[in-house]
Amino acid sequence: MTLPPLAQAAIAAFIVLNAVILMVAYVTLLERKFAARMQSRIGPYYVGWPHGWLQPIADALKLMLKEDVVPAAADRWVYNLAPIAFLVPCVLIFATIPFAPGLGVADLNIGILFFLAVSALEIVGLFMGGWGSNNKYALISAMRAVNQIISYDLPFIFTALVPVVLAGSMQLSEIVSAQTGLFGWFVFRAWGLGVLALLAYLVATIAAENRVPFDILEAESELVAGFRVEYSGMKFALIQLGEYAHILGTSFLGALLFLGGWLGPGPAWLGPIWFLLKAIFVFLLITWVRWSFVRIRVDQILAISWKLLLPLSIVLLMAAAFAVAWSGGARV
Amino acid sequence: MTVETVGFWLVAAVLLASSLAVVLTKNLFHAVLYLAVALVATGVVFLLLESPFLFGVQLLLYAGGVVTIVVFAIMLTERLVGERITQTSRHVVNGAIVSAAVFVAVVGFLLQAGAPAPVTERPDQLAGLGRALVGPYAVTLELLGVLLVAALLGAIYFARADD
Amino acid sequence: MDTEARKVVEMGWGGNERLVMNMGPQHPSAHGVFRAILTLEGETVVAVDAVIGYLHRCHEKLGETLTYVQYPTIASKTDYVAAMTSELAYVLAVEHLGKFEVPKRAQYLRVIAAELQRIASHCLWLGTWCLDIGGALGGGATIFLYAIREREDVLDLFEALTGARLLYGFHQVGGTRYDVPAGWDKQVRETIDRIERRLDEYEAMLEDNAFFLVRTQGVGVISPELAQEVGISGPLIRGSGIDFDLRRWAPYSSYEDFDFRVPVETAGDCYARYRVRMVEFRESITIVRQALDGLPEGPISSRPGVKSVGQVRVPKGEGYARVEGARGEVGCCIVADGSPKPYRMKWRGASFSNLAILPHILPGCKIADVVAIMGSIDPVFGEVDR
Amino acid sequence: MTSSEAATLIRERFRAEPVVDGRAVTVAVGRDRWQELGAFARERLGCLYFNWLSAIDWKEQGLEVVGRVENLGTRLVLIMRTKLGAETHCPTLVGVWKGADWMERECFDMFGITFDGHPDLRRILLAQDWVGHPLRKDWVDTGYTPYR
Repeated sequence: MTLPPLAQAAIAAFIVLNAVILMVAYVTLLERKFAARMQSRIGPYYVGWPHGWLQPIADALKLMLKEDVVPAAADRWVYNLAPIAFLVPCVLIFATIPFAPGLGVADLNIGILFFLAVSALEIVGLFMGGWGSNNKYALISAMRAVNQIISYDLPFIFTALVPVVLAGSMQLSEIVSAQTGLFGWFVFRAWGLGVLALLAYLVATIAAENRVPFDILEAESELVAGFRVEYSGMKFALIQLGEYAHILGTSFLGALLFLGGWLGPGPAWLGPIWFLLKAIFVFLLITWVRWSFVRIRVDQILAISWKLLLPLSIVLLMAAAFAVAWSGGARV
Repeated sequence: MTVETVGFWLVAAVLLASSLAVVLTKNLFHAVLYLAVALVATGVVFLLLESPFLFGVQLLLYAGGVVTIVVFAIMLTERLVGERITQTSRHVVNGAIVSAAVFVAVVGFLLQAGAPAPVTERPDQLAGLGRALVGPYAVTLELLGVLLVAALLGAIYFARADD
Repeated sequence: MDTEARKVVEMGWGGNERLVMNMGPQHPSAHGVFRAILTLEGETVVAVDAVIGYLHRCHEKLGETLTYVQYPTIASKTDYVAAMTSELAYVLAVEHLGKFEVPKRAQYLRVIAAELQRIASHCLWLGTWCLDIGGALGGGATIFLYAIREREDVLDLFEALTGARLLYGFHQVGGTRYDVPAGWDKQVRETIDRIERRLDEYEAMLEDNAFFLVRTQGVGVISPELAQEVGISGPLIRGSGIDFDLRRWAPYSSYEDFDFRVPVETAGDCYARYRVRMVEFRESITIVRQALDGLPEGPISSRPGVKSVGQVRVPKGEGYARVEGARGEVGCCIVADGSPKPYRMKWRGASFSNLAILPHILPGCKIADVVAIMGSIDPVFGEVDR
Repeated sequence: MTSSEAATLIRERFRAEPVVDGRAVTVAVGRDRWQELGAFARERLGCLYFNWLSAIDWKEQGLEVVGRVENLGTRLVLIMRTKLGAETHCPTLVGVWKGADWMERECFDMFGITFDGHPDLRRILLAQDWVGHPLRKDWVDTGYTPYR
């Protein structure tokens, strides 16, 4: 019996959604363990034997039991909807990611465009939270968010387009299949352009996700917790979930665009595992940066974007286009 | 009635409601949020019309970009402390007349055009679009780009500090 | 509208495009309970009103109601991060007034305690300052945890020496209360050797980090003129190019016996203050080594067995004693009238004067710089509010 | 400049008798010459460093304001004193040293001395609505006092 396509997509979406949420929970544990190693401590240890395996579940339970505080002067509708408006795009980006050939919700022919477009929507939820809280810290944070998103969306898009140009397709599965062969990953190709593009992609990713050193939105030493300062309980959990889902999503995209996705030695069923490992590698790179750098100032962030990253990413994109054109469509 | 039809009417209802809310709500910030909903709904209409590329562009440029910039403008101009600027819809009658005229024109156009030909086979629209943009419409595209850059420069000129 | 906010409006700071933002009293980077009312124009601070006093316990009044024997243990509660030095200031003032002798061994022990305290205090400063500029959920936390590890080691030493980890009651009029326990000097040497090695790591981690440099260099510049006028002291004034260190300037407790360097930086920014403190770490370590090497034998107090609260009396007069604490000049002025209690006691808290620089250097900074500058000043609010 | 030279200069200018103790010079002037002494200390004696300022309540004899300034180059310390007598007003030194700002506010807070000309004389350590000045000798603490 074959189900109608809509039902199939719905089932796939259900599975992916739950897998993503579970993965996000355990990615937080991974990050905490990793950070603990960097800081010569052991990290979460006591909840769940061995090594605190139940910590994320305990965190989630705790957050659900917390009191849900709504500030008296808050713009109630906006305030309450903001976590959802923030979470939905962050989870939706997984819709186009294929985890193996044919294994995914929807392998759109505009896959990467969909990803970029949907992740750009995240900002709406963010400034809904910043505005709706009626809190000055949150408001300043939302202003910074708008600043930062305007500055970093363009470099993010341009660097993500480099593999598109090299592969000649916006479909994510096509991009992966263009990376087959020994040293076929885009990070090794196009005479070093790939490495540069990956680095630029990582920087833009960190900025677009508001992670240290670009986490001026959260900036807890200045703005306490930024746009989420008034959120508590489950709403806070939703925002955290969205944030980590976004990070995980961009890690998957990075692995897909530059590191060959599910390509790797071994039989085909190992593909998703390879993919997961690569995504976690990208994630750990971002985490490594997070726990070693100090935060930089808002004007310095804007300067990095407009004076360095944006020109660099445009040049990279142009160079990739010229390389493809020069070789007359052959593999670069 | 197919799923697509139901979806269309649903989206259409959301689109209409949010568009009305944009002009009718008093709170300027809420108006922007409704605008975001309307723009996303428009994107979904494109998706229902089987043009995912336009959907993506709609989301990226309008919902992601334009709304962001509008919010930015509000945050910069509105008083951050004290009372908020409220939206005043003063010319309701004039607006109604204009929108009625536009409605009549659009309906007339649609009635004249007749039913579209059923889509039988879907070529790769993306490649076609790309070729069109760098082929026959290359000059138009470039001119548009120049226009936008000029607009940007103008905006910077007007927005610069007075010193 | 409370008084401060009203003042902001009256002074015309609350214009249309300006935002008045409260930083504190409960704020992650307030280092205690400190409230800065910032008037912002976008991200830039245009005016600041510092509100202090949340931790005020009227130590000067306490000093008048407690006897010379009782007060030293309370004195440590002014600067609770560097309790050894604030105790020392009070005790020195009483000894100066009463012309009490202090045995050489006690003087050396005081130096060892003060310098270890400086190391511990600077460890806390380094950690919290990096938290401020780096974020509790970022690279700052990494340095913080490293620095706290070192501070804990030093506190272990104090625990072995006095039995307490934060407020010691180590000094008393005429000497020290405790002698070193057996094997303590070996433990001290091991600890300071370890800290000296790790300082290199921290310097490598911070000074090779471009983000750290852009956040600290050229930020919060204090000119030498302003530094003197406001009366800041300690690492702050040395970061502004003025060679003012009381251990050299007016040696007390046998500091003239030791060979050490007073670091001076001329830039006057956060980075200069950071460099001064990093060098001070090392200088403190060398002083502790010298003092341990030359620790004389003998009694630890000229007035052993002082127990009764009224047993110390000083003649009528005025005495001022000043020590170089971890944050600068900790001074204690005592006016005595011949009774077992001071007639008037004045604390010159280093942090109070240091914090007074804030309104002069904050305008024109970004919000993010405010926390970097605050952290580089290293105020302890127990000492600001007293 | 040594302390004896400074003492000579002060003696010539203010007709007051300074007390010299090592590097420290103590001089008492009248309230009306307080600002003049400050400006003199800064300009002539080079005492750029403002250390602290406080007051003492001498009960019947009234309040006395004490300030300590230093010349970091020559290591000269000048302790300036002025008796206010029955008054609680004193000219401000903020125009001479910026550091006097907070110190005088604290002094106002604790002793109720009004520093005339101070730009922003508010309470600093105590709450704005606090009644009384705790370091005055006539201030009575009405609550539990732990030590007698």
